[in-house]
Amino acid sequence: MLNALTDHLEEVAALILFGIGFSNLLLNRNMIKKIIGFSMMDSAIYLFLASYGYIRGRLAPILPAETPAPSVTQYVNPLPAGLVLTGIVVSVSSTAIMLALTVRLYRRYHTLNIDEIAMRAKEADEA
Amino acid sequence: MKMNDDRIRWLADGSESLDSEMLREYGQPEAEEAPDAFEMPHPRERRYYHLLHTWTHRRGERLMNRMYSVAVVLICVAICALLIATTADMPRFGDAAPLEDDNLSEFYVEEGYRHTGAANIVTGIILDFRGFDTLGESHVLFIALCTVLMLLYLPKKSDPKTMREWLESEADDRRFEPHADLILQQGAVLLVPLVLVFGVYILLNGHLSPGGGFSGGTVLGAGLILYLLAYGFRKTERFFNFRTYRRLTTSALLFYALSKGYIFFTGANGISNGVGTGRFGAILSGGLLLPLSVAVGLVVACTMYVLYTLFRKGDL
Amino acid sequence: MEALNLLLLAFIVICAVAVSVTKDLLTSIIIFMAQSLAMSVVWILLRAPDLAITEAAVGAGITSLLMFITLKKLHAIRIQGKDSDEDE
Amino acid sequence: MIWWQNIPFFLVWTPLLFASITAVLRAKVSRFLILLFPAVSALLSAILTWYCLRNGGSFAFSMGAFGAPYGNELRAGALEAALATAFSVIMLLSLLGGWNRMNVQIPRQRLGLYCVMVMLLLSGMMAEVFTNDMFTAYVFIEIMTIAACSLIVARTRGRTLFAATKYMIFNQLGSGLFLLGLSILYCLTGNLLMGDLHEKVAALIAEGAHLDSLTLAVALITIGLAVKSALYPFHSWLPDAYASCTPASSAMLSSLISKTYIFLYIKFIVRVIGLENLDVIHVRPILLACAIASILMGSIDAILEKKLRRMIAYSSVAQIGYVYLGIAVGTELGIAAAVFHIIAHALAKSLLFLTGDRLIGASDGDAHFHELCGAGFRAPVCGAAFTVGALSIVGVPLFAGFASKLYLSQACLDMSPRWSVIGLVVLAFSTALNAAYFLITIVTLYRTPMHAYQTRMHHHWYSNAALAALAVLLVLMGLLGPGIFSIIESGIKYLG
Repeated sequence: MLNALTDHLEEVAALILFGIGFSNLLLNRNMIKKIIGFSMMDSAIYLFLASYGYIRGRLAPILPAETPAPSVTQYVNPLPAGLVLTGIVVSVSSTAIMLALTVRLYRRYHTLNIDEIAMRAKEADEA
Repeated sequence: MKMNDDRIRWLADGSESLDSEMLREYGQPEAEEAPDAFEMPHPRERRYYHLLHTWTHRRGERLMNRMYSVAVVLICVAICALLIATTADMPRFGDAAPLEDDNLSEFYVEEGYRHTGAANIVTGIILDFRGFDTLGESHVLFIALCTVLMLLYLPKKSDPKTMREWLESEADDRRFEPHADLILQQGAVLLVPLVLVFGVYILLNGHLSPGGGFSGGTVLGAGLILYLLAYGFRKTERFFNFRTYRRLTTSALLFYALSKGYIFFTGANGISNGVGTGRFGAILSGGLLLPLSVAVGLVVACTMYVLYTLFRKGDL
Repeated sequence: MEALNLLLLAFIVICAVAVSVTKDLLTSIIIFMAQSLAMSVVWILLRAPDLAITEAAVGAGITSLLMFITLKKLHAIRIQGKDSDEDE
Repeated sequence: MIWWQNIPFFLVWTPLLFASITAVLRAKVSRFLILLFPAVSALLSAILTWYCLRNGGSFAFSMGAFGAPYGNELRAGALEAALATAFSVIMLLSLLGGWNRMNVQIPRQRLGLYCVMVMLLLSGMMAEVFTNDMFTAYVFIEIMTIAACSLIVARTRGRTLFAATKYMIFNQLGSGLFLLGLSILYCLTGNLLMGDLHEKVAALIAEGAHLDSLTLAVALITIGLAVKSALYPFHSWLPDAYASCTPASSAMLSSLISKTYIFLYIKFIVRVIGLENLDVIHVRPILLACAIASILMGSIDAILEKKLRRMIAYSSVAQIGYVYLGIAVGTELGIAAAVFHIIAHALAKSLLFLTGDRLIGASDGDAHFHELCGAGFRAPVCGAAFTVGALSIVGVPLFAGFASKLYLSQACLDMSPRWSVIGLVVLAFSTALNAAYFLITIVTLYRTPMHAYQTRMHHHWYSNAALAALAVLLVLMGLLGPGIFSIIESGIKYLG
C-alpha cells in the first residue's frame, strides 16, 4: 500500500479524486453538485489515463522541424493524450446536457434537490 | 444590485431553506392528516401509531439518510482502497517499462510523421490514425448541442406562452447583466483580439505545435463569448445568427465526414488517395490535417458559443 | 519539479474535498474552476501541452461559465416565481 | 477488397454523414429520411449476412491506409451482420408503429431534432455492432447515451424530464466506469484493438501477472455496461425512462439501445477476454447471481406494478436477466442462446410497447389495469398483436420466446450440475411468473368493459402493418428457430 503511494503518485491522486467525485455524485442531493461530481470523476479518469503515457525525462511528443529522425526513447507516449483529448470534449458535452436538464427541471419543479424533484414528479403523475 | 444580496445561497442544497420556501409557495402541506384516515380502535393505539408515524417521519428518515451517507462513504472508501491497492500491481508511474514491447507508440513516434506529415504527433493521431474516434467525437458535440437546443430553445415567433417565456428570459438578462460595463468593454477591446488571434494561431498551427481543432475551437468560442459579454447581443446578432450557425456547423461537419469517409474508403480498398503530406514542418503540410482542424475548430467554436447563448436566453 | 507535482496534486484533491463540503454553490463552482486550472498545469508537467490548452479553455473556461450561467438562470426563474413548464 | 466488404463502413458512415444534413432539412423531409435509412441499412446488412454466410469467416475493414493496431478498424462476420439486420428492421418497424403518436406527442419544432437523434442512434448502433476497437466503442456509447436521453425528453408531457435526468445520471456513471476499466486495461496491455487486447490478456493470464488489475478492469467494464443495460441492482432508471416517453422511443430504447450494449459486452467477453479465460477473471458467478436476481426481481416488480407500460418496462429487467444468464454460462452455446434471446426479446418488447401505448389510448389514456378491460375489442389489431408479443415473452410454443427459452435451458446444462439445476429452476419459476402477469393482462384486455369509452384513435394502415409485421416475425422466428440458431452459432465461431 505504501509503496503504491510513492510509486504511483498520479494514479493514486486520480483514484482518490475519482472516489471523491463518486461519493459527491451519490451523497449530494443537489443537481449542480452532482454534475460537478461527474466532471470530477471524468477528469480523474483522464488523469489516470494520461499519467500512464508519461515517462520520466522525456519530451512532449512534438517533433522539431529540422531533425525529423525521432526515436521512441526521446518522447513520451502520445496515444493517451489523444484519447484524453477526445474524452475531455465528450465530457464537456454531457455536462452541458445535464445543466440544460437542470434548468428545465428547476423551471418545472422549483427545486434542485433530486429527492424533491422525484416526489413532485410522482405527485404530478398522480394528479 | 439588490437582487444579488441573498445571492445564490438559497440554492445551497440545504432542504431546510427550501422547505420554508415551499411552504410559503404551496401553503401548509396536507400530508399531516393522512394517518388519521385509518380507523384506529383505541386512543392508546392511535397514540402509538402517531408516535411511530412521527418517528419514521422525523427521526427515522434522518436516521435512514445518515445511514445512507455513511454507507456511501464506506463504499466509496472501499472502492478507492481497492483501486489504489490494485495500482500497486501496475507498471510504475513514469517508467519506460510498459513501453518496451509497445510497438504502438514506437510506430506513432518513429514512423507516424512520415504518414501524416505532422510535427505534433498527438494531432496526427487524433485526426489521422484514430480519425474515426474523432469523427464520432465531433458528432458527440453536435448531438449534445441538438439536445440542449431541444431543451432550451425558445423561438421568437411562436405561440403566446413561449413568447412570454422568451420575453421573460430576455428580461432576466437585462436585469442581471451589467450592461455596457465600461471596465469590461475597455478590457474586451484589448483582450478579444488577443484571444481570437491566439485561438486562430493554435487552430492553424495544430499540426506543428500544441493545439489543433479542439483547443483552438474552444479558445475561439471563449473569445466570442467574451465579446458577447462586453457588448451584448445586439452587436453579435449582426454577424452571427441562427442561420449562420446552422450553415457553418453543417458544412464543416459535412466536409469533415466526407473527407474522412474518402480517406477511410480509399485506405481500406488500397486506392491511393492523392493527398500529399507536403514539406515537413511547413504550415501547409500534413495533407488534410489543416483543413480538418479548421473544420473541427469551426464546429467546436460555434458549439461553445451557441451553448452559451442558449443557456443565456434560449436563442442566438 | 517533483515537489511542484506533489503540491498540485494535493491542491487538486483538497479542492475536490472542498467542493463536496461547501454549501454554497457559487463557491463550489469557483473551487471547481481553480481545480481545473491546477489540472491544466499538471498536464504540462505530464508533457501533454495539447491537453493543457484544452483543459484550460474547456474546464476552467466553458464548463465553469456554463455552470455560472445556469446558476444565474435558476436565480432568475426563482425571482419570477412560478412558471409552469407543462406543454404538449 | 471485395465490394460487399465495404458494406459495414457504409452502414456506419452514411447515417453519420446524413445526421448533420437532417438538421438543416425541413421536418417533413427528415421524417422521410429516418424511415429510409433503417430500410436501406436493413437491406444492405441482409446482403452482407448472405455473403458472410456463403464465404464463412469474418473480415476486417481498416479505417484508413494504416494497418490494424495503428488506426481504427471495423470487423464483420455473419453474427454481426445478422444482428445489424435485425436491429435495422426493428428500428424501422418501431418508428412506423409509433408514427402517429410520435407526430402527435412531439412538438413540431422538436421533430427535426428528433430525426437527427434517430439518425445518430442508427449510426451509433452500427458502430457498436461492427467496431473492433474499445475506444471507438466508448465514443459511440456516448453518442448513443445522449441520443437516448433526447429521445426520452423529446416528449414534453409527464415525467420525461425527470426520467431523462435519471437516465443521464446512471448512464454517465456507466460510461465513466467503462472508461476507467478501459484505461486500466490499456495501462496493462498498451493496446485498444480487441484482437490485440486478447493476445496480451491471454499472455498476462498465462504468466499469472497483474491478475488483480485485470480482474478489476473487467469488473469495471462489466458494471459499466450492466448499468447501461439495466441489469438488476442497477435498473432503477429503467421504468421511468421506458414508461414516460413516446412509444417509438420506448420501443427503440428497450429493444435496440440496451441490446446494443449487451452485444458490445458479448464481444468484449468473447473477443477480448476469451471464453476459455472467463474463470480466471471470476466474472461468471457474479454475472450469474445478478442475472438470476434480475430475472426474479424484475418479474416480481412487474407483478406488483399497476400500470401497463411500467409493467412492460419491469418485464424488460427480467428479460435482460435471461440474456445475461446465457452470457454467464460462458460457453458458445450459452452466448448463442443469449444472442437469440436478444433478437427474440427485441421483437417482442418493441411490439409490446407500441401496442401497449395504443391500448392505453383506446382506454381514454388511463394506464391502470382496471381501465383496460375490453381494450382488446376497442382496438382489435393492437389486442391481437399484444397477445402475440405477450405469449412470446411468456414462452408459449410456436413463438420466438419458446425457442429462446429452450436454447437457454439447453445452455444451462453446460454448467456444473448444481448451477444448472439452479438455472433450470429459475427459468421454470420465472416462466410461471411471466405467465402470471402477462396472461392476466391478456384476460383483462378481453373482459367486458366497466363503462363506455369515446376515444377513437386514428392510425394509418402502415402503422398497423408494422405491428402485424412484428407479430409475424415473432411467429416466424419461433418456427424457424433452429435455422436462425444455426446462423448465430456459425457466426459465434468467428466472433472471437
